[in-house]
Amino acid sequence: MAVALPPPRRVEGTPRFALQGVSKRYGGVRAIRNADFTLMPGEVHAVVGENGAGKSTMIKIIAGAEFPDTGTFEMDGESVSIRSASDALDKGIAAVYQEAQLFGQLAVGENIFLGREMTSGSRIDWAGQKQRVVDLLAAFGLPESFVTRKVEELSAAEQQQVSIAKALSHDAKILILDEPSAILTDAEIENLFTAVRRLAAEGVSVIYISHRLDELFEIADVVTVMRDGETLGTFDIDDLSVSSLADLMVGGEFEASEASRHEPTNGEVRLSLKGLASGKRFHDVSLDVRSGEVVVLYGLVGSGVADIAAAAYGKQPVTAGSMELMGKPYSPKSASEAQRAGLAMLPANRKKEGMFSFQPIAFNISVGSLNLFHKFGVVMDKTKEKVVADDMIKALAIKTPSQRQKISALSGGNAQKVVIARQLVDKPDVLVLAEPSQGVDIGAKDEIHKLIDQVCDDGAAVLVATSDLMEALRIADRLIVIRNGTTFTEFERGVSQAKVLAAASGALSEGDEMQLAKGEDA
Amino acid sequence: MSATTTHETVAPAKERTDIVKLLLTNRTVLIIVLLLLLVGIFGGLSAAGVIAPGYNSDYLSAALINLVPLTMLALAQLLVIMSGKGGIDLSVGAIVSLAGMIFGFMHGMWGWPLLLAIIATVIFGALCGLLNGVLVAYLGYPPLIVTLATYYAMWSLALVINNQKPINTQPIQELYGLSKAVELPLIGQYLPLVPMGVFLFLIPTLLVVWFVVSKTTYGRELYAIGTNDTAASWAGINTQRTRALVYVGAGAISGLVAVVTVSQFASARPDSGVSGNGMALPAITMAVLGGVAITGGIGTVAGVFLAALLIVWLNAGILLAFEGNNGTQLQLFALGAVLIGAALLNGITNRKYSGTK
Amino acid sequence: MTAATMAPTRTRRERVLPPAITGQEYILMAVIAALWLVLSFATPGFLEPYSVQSLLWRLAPIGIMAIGMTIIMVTAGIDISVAAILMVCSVTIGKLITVGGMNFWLALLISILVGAALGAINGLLISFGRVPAIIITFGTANLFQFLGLKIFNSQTVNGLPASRAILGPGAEGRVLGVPIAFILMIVLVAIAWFYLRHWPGGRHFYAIGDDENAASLAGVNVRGRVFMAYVLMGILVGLAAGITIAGGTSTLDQSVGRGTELMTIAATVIGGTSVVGGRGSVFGAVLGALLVQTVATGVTQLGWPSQLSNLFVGIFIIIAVGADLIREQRRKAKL
Amino acid sequence: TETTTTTPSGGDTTTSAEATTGGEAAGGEFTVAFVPKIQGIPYFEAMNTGGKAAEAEIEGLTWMYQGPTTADPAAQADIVRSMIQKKVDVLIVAPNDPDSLAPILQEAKDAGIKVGTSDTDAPNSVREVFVEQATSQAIGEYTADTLAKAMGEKGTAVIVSCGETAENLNSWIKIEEETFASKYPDIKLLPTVYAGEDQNKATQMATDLMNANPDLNGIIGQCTTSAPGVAQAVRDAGKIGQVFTVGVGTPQAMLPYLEDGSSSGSILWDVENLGYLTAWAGAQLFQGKAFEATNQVSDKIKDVEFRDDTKELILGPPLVLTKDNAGQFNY
Ligand SMILES: Nc1ncnc2c1ncn2[C@@H]1O[C@H](COP(=O)(O)OP(=O)(O)OP(=O)(O)O)[C@@H](O)[C@H]1O
Ligand SMILES: Nc1ncnc2c1ncn2[C@@H]1O[C@H](COP(=O)(O)OP(=O)(O)OP(=O)(O)O)[C@@H](O)[C@H]1O
Ligand SMILES: [Mg+2]
Ligand SMILES: [Mg+2]
Repeated sequence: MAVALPPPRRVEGTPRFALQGVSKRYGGVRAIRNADFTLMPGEVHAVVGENGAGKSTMIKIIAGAEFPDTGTFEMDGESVSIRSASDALDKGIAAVYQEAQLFGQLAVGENIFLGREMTSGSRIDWAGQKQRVVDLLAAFGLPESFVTRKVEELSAAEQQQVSIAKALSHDAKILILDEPSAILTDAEIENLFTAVRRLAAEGVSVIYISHRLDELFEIADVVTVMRDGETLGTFDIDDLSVSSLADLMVGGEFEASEASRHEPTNGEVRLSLKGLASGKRFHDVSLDVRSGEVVVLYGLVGSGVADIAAAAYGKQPVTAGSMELMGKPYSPKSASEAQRAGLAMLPANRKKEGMFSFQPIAFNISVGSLNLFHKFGVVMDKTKEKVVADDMIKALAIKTPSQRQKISALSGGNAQKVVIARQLVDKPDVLVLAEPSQGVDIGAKDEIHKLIDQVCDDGAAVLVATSDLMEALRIADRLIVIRNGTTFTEFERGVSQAKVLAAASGALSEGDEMQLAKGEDA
Repeated sequence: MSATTTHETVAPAKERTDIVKLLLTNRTVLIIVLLLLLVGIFGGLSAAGVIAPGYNSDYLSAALINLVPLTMLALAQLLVIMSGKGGIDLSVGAIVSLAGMIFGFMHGMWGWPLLLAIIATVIFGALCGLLNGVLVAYLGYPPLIVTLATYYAMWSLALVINNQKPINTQPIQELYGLSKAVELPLIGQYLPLVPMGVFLFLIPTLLVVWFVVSKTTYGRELYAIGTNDTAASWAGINTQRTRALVYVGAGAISGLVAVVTVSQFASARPDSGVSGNGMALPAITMAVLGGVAITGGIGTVAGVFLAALLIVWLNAGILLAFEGNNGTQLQLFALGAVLIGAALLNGITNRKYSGTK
Repeated sequence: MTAATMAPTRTRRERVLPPAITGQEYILMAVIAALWLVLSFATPGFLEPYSVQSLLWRLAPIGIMAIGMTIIMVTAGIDISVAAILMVCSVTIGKLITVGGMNFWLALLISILVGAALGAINGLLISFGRVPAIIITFGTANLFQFLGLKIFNSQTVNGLPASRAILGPGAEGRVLGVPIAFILMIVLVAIAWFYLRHWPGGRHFYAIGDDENAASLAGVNVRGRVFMAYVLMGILVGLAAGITIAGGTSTLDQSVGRGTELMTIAATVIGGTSVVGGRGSVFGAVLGALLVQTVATGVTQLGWPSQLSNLFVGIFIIIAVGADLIREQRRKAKL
Repeated sequence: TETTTTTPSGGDTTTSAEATTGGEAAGGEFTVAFVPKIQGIPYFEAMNTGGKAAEAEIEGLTWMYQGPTTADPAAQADIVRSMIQKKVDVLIVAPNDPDSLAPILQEAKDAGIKVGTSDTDAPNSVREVFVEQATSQAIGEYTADTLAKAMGEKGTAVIVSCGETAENLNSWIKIEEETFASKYPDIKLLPTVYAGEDQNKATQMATDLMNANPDLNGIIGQCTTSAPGVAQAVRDAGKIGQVFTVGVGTPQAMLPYLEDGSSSGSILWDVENLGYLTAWAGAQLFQGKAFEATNQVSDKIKDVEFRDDTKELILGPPLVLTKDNAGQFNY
């Protein structure tokens, strides 16, 4: 428990924004207790903490999305009260929430200014609005054509960037970003950082929440650490390191398991893709996954990593090429077919494709393989379900009072573990995981990675699709870089971050790639 | 409110006993309480002679005859609404009419043996449901549209099939026996006579639906697609089949209700399921009152059954208590008030206890 | 009229918005055109001026109510109590004219106020009580019906004066042969269409239906908007009641308006409005109403058994909506 | 205008048979309950008025009136059941669905209640009397004849009926069709259409029919909602004098149309008298008095025929409402 705190950061001048003794309770849950938080003009202020530490709640209170039970606000030296989200916007506080707050059926161009449209007379000035939007999107390298696209047709990452563009469009004094990077690729994150630095230079205060501790050292000036709803303190980022920060978060010595302990046992080929293609999404994808090895597909979002994984699970139409599973020809039309053939998959979007929100944990675990819980062919075997659920909760160290708890009441990390558990019930021959640790705190992330190793050691073949480079490097036995929708190059374990990034972002030409890969073998 | 004010809603929440919380937040419990109050008050008033005498066990059990079709169709709605994606079935009443006529032909005109005719009618209802199911689940029509369309279509088919004449041949009229009140075995002599339909149709349907929904793996699939259809298909559930089947089930129940109504009316009427406000809207109302979430994934058989019972006995009481046109008009008022009242109370208290603003 | 309203939105500067006329609306126009063509050959009378005039007149009340239903459904709501509101408004007008000897226009004004009041009750319960619209309006449908029966007081309203000229279907109710009630509907549709497309307030209805929570975070006054939607519905129903009575019905009984809720919802949904909110157009809704009316009229004029008209209404609903579904699925598949 | 009546004395739950006799002991106090098809339409409310008139005049009679808000057999059955529960002495019903009511009337009889029907019969039931406004035969013929006369006995006619399943309407339609076929060969009758209990729909259908059949010159509005409805259509079309309508409509509702000629006549009977007769018949049943072949009911209602074989009590021949006499009725 006893972790030495670095010196608190020193404050000169009037804060842009300060809150004292703020508490918020959801029914029984004490989201934050008596939190203090001081934000100076022009600073990039990171907030870190484990899942459920209270980060989102605190910023939701600042942005007027939630009311605190107690506490006082000060803005530029005067005490203020924030009644609603629009009230906060008027005061110059803009936020990008963790859960994207866009309108799927409306065009991007409309989304960004919704709620404060530019008008000529009382009528919306589409032309003027469109112009502004185009400029904003340009900052993220998003094409003009986006203006007219429906948001629901964009990828999660593209949507995230649109939300950020929306927040930037406010010309706010305070900009709040809750886990903006969770689903962005490093290239996209760079665009984000440039924008953030520019704003900070202009005197805008930025609150930045992230589970990717390493990136904080690039962008943040100071960091506030939260634990169990309390604010531990605010420190200069320079007085900290990734490990000391992690220690503060978990309130103890945190040591990450050094890069995948497990030894690849090159068993028989379980899953193999041969020249696989799916419309415009990806083409000519060929790869083998053997039992006992972890193959990682890494690529920037839009590179089609997730789609390739989905194709193997029958959730993405295959337009060319073929697949083999356990040596047999394999062309699943649906997830259930894939499951019957012995392949299970963790979907990329936890909330949309993974969680049955208001259902118990046990429900969420058994639902993936109900055929295992048959009695007399039709009856649901609830005792077996309970046993399995309890085992999984133990095995995956899921933090919950009981298997009857609703999954919506779990933190993201734990919710993610439950959805993973669902895929393990049936002991699949091949386990496919898309973005396995997205938006999950550092502790949970490490546990999930250990879990992957373990599944692999138990003989399963594991295929991971991720856009998180750190994760890829950490768990891959073989790392396949996807670029422009096709397999670009392959690296063995231990390759350097720089090389992979170069390969993925295209700073690498076809030529060098071969000996690069060789270089790894040597 | 200002950020400095303290929330009342939080602190007391802790002190509240679980019973109070259960009563306020759980629809089924709330309805049980209302039910007890209702019977207590009306029974008392009636015994005391304040209102017309006779709000007694005999009357209440006689009133159960309406409970049979109403509850059965409400259960059909339970299945459909639970399946989510805007699930709703406006066509049940029309299916009752059409299936009733078919039954009239088979049993009343072609002299099919009763059991065979009943089975055939249920199958026919199921087929009507299948039409809805295929259009909704496989072709992706919005349920509201599909069932509205089939409601119109089957309604007019029921009319033309016997050029809008009811079928009331001897065998059909004898069917009234099925709705007669009977004495329960064993304990019967201590209890009032109960309409036979309750045993022949209602209780079996209740048991089957309860079993399917809460005991089978299919029930699990149903809750799954209702809670999150996308996640369900990622979890390897055949969402289309699961969804189509609930409409088939609803159709089958409607087919059975057709038999009930025919026996109750002692004639197969082309408009039996659509006369007045029809049977669909009341059924949906009962389901909703019983706590079925219109967004899918939430609902219990007990809740629906109790809701229907509450309304049937409430109506029966009102008829005794109020003379003339007043009585029948007040039934409307009571239904509306109970529905809104229950929904508001549960809604507010749920928010209060879960703390979300 | 369609050409007039879609013309400006074709231009580049407004490409932010979805096209002015959606696929569903094109399909409906095609289906209706086909029907009219067939009917004009099959029955001599169909294209007779008076035949068309009475068809258009009939369209007015249902079309006007469909405007309100569209807005409500765009916010992911629904109003089952429409029929009951129509009943209350009608009997109000009736009693005011016959018993109170009031002039029709004044009575119409009051009917609109009554409609607004009842709509406000729905709006309050839904937006501030925060109970799903379908539950509330199922409930208020019963309450309003009770209210209506009380006003009827177990009697029919008799001896409504013969001619409510201007809004009626008769000769006095037309300019250049076009029923004024129909023109009124077109004007209202055009206003609503423009407001929903080009005014912030209008777009906010779509935002709410799309994601209520996101809308309030974006600074949209969600409760106020939702409340307004139901009040507006009430107002339009009050107006529609006036038109139906202007139809010259000499008597009103308590069955007045029965079934209107399903009719209005049908028209709206056939018109391409999404049941789950966020998508819909008043223009489509009117086309939906026109389709239903055309089918019903067609069956009678063809001399087919009138009991069959519902069958055809059902079939055409499936056809019209199905065509768009297939189109959508094709589009999604391409993505 | 609600019926306020005192229910039979207090909370005793002895079997109704005793209750009844007990009632008689108490100076012939007795209750006649009438359950109409639907409340709030002038026709049945007028019967209610007649019934209340009888209540005032007939010694010991208490008149009870309660009807469903929609013409729904199930809802009506509930009310009948509640009446049985209230242990009324006489129960008279205008059934929405004769077949469904027969068994319930049996239950009433078993409970010691005297039962009858009025306005619409439940033929194979245990009812002891059917109070009939006029024979279907007479109504059908009157209607057909009146229209034929207006049409000059030639042209094309159509019947706009209401509920597709309404027993009595369908029986009248049958007679009308027969009458046209036999007596008026020059009149072509189009297939009947059904507008439900909805006046606007009747107007629309009549309009469509006129548009589709230019030679159409006669329309029958078969019930109290479609009678004014079809007349309205003729008025709107400005075809008064070319297209003639006849209907079964209540006086006040028809008056404006009779006056401007869009309706050539309305076939009806004195509905208040029908209500009175119903109450009177109830009294007879309770007091166990047999009906004569012709009965003198009151100074307004004389020579009422009773058919012993069918147990039908017939108010008399229908009357044809014209602009001259329709004004005399206040319903
Ligand atoms: N809507 C809610 N209803 C009930 N409890 C809530 C709600 N939102 C948050 N909580 C509680 O408050 C605690 C803090 O939630 P919060 O979202 O602030 O955590 P967080 O730090 O953002 O976690 P994460 O890193 O997973 O986003 C949670 O652990 C949860 O128990
Ligand atoms: N309805 C709820 N009831 C209880 N707790 C909730 C509820 N909604 C959210 N929470 C809590 O809020 C916290 C954060 O949840 P949130 O939805 O903000 O992010 P998350 O996706 O769950 O976590 P992560 O940041 O890892 O993605 C979780 O700890 C969860 O327990
Ligand atoms: Mg958070
Ligand atoms: Mg979170």
